[in-house]
Amino acid sequence: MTELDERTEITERNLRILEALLFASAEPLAPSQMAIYLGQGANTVQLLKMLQQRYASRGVNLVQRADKWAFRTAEDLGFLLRREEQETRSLSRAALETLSIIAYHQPATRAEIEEVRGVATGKGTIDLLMEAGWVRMRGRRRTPGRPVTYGTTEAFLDHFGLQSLSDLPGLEELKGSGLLSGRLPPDLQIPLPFDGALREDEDPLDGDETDE
Amino acid sequence: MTELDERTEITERNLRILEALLFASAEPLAPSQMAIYLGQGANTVQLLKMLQQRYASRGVNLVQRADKWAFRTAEDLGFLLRREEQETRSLSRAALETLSIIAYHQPATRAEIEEVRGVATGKGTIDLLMEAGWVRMRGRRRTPGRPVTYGTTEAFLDHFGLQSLSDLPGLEELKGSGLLSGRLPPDLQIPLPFDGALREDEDPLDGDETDE
Amino acid sequence: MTETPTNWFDTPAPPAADDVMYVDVDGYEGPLDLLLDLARRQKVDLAAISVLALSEQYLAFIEKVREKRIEIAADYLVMAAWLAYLKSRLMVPRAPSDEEPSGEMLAAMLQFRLKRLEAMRQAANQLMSRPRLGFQVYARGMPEPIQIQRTSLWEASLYDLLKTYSAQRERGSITEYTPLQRTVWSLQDARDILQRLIGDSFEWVPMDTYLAEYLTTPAERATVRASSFASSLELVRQGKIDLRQTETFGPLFMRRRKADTP
Repeated sequence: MTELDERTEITERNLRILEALLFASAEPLAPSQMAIYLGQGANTVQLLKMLQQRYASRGVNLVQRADKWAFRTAEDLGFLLRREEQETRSLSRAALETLSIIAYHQPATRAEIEEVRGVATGKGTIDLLMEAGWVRMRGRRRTPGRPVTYGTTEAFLDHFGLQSLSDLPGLEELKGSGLLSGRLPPDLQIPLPFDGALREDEDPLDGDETDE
Repeated sequence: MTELDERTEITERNLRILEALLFASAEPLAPSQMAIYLGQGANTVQLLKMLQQRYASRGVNLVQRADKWAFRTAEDLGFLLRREEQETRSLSRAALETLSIIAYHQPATRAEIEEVRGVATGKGTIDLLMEAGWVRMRGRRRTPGRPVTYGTTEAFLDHFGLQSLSDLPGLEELKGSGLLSGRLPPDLQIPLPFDGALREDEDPLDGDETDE
Repeated sequence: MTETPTNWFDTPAPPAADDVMYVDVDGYEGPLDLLLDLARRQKVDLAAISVLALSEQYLAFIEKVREKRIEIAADYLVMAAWLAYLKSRLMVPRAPSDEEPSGEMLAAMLQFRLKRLEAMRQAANQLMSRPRLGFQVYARGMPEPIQIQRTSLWEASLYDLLKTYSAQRERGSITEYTPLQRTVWSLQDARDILQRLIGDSFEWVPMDTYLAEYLTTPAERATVRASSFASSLELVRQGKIDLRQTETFGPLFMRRRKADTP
């Protein structure tokens, strides 16, 4: 067996393992969770990209959600697979608005959400979004009162089929028009949805506040 | 487009639909359940067999169960779905007390351990220490009832970074490090752990008692 | 900013009265939502909206609602006040010394907020119309869970081991316990002493003054005070002395009771 053959065989074996792992899980997996099963020296992300390519034209695609990967049915088949509207508990307009404000303005405090909506947000609205698993408490803003900051979760990305927050629809235009600015009127500084662990003006939550 | 091309395209499309259906279904599907999603005149079973062939060498296989079909992890990769996990846990106080008495007083019988502790020692505690690999049955005391004597193992020395049992600090060292207070009765003695195979008052265990 | 013609200054045709009439306040998510709806009725791009006209419509609407004596949330009234202020700023020319924000700035601010709210609504719609997991896109329907077998790895440090051992040896070795002997004033003693000290004094004297010589040993202070106090209550009950305290935690005064006072 030539060296090339051998390398191909190893790659194929690793790809099979990744396929099996990703098929078996309903939740997206991080490369680090899969790397332990691969042969030594395997480049997990590179292999995942190979696999993604192979499945690109199939009925099931390999997609990336934040830094995790998952198999999902192809988007273009959605019309076929669309199940009966099981969405009996559809989101209220208030919840939808709150979700998009958190998504585009994160990290956002409750006061900031209310500022955009021009109306007080019932505590239940954010709770509902947290219960759905789309919104989480990120930390605390380093301002008087240390208000909790909210952001979106990985499940949010997965649910809406986004690879990262930069894929949020219309983000570029919003950024361009300065509408994501917290301050009025159009400010020079245009904050983008912040995805990192904690921004410089955020403190971590106190221990007992992180649920999950 | 030639007729052949067209046929190929229709086949590919149907295969994609089957892939997505089988992937997303919560239970194995019968061909009749899938046929309604395919183009008219499609031979569902033939398509399923094609798909089965394609996935035959992959990490996930299309398998037939009775007359229903489902994706399943390739059998040779089943090991991926079983995982052994080690979790580190700290010893309970009772276990730690028992272990330390066994270490210093070995060979020690259960009655002797209880005498030092001042409370009854549950069987579970010693079992746990044996399971952890730190304590072993050494022999039987040559006294009425022939109680089992316990001692420590090599793994015990390993874990606590001791070369030998004589490395366990004695009375003066314990006092010097502040672990023992100065206000102790003058007759308090810290025993020298016995390191040998069997002490003169010990009999070997009966053949079937030595595990491992 | 003042140079460019601001088209929200232009007064458009006033809205038809009934346009405002059938607006139902219950359907709105706050004043900004109401304003946004009114703005849409101008049927122009938000950038080209007349803020002045908008303010007038809003104020007219609130007026209508109040005439009907319909309860209206404070939010709406706050916005009405702000819009009235905005209107005045837009109509009154700005004095050079004026420190407050110009009408144009306030109008731009309102316009920005309306645009931002509308943008967030559009974003929410766009989000919801994406192929969503569980609606158009699916995860594996039969996930094959990983079976985990857990084995415990025990953790303890040599320090823990030694500390535990020492602690229990120490516990087991201290068998002799001699309780500390304390001098205790019996109630009878305290009573005798108090009666002797008070003697025939009809003056109010603090208890601690009487007991001064007994309170010098710190160890005995508590028992002296406690027993003396308890005894003094008994003496009061027997009508032999009077007690008085003028403030909480203040000194306790005592004196002999005169036989003839009730």
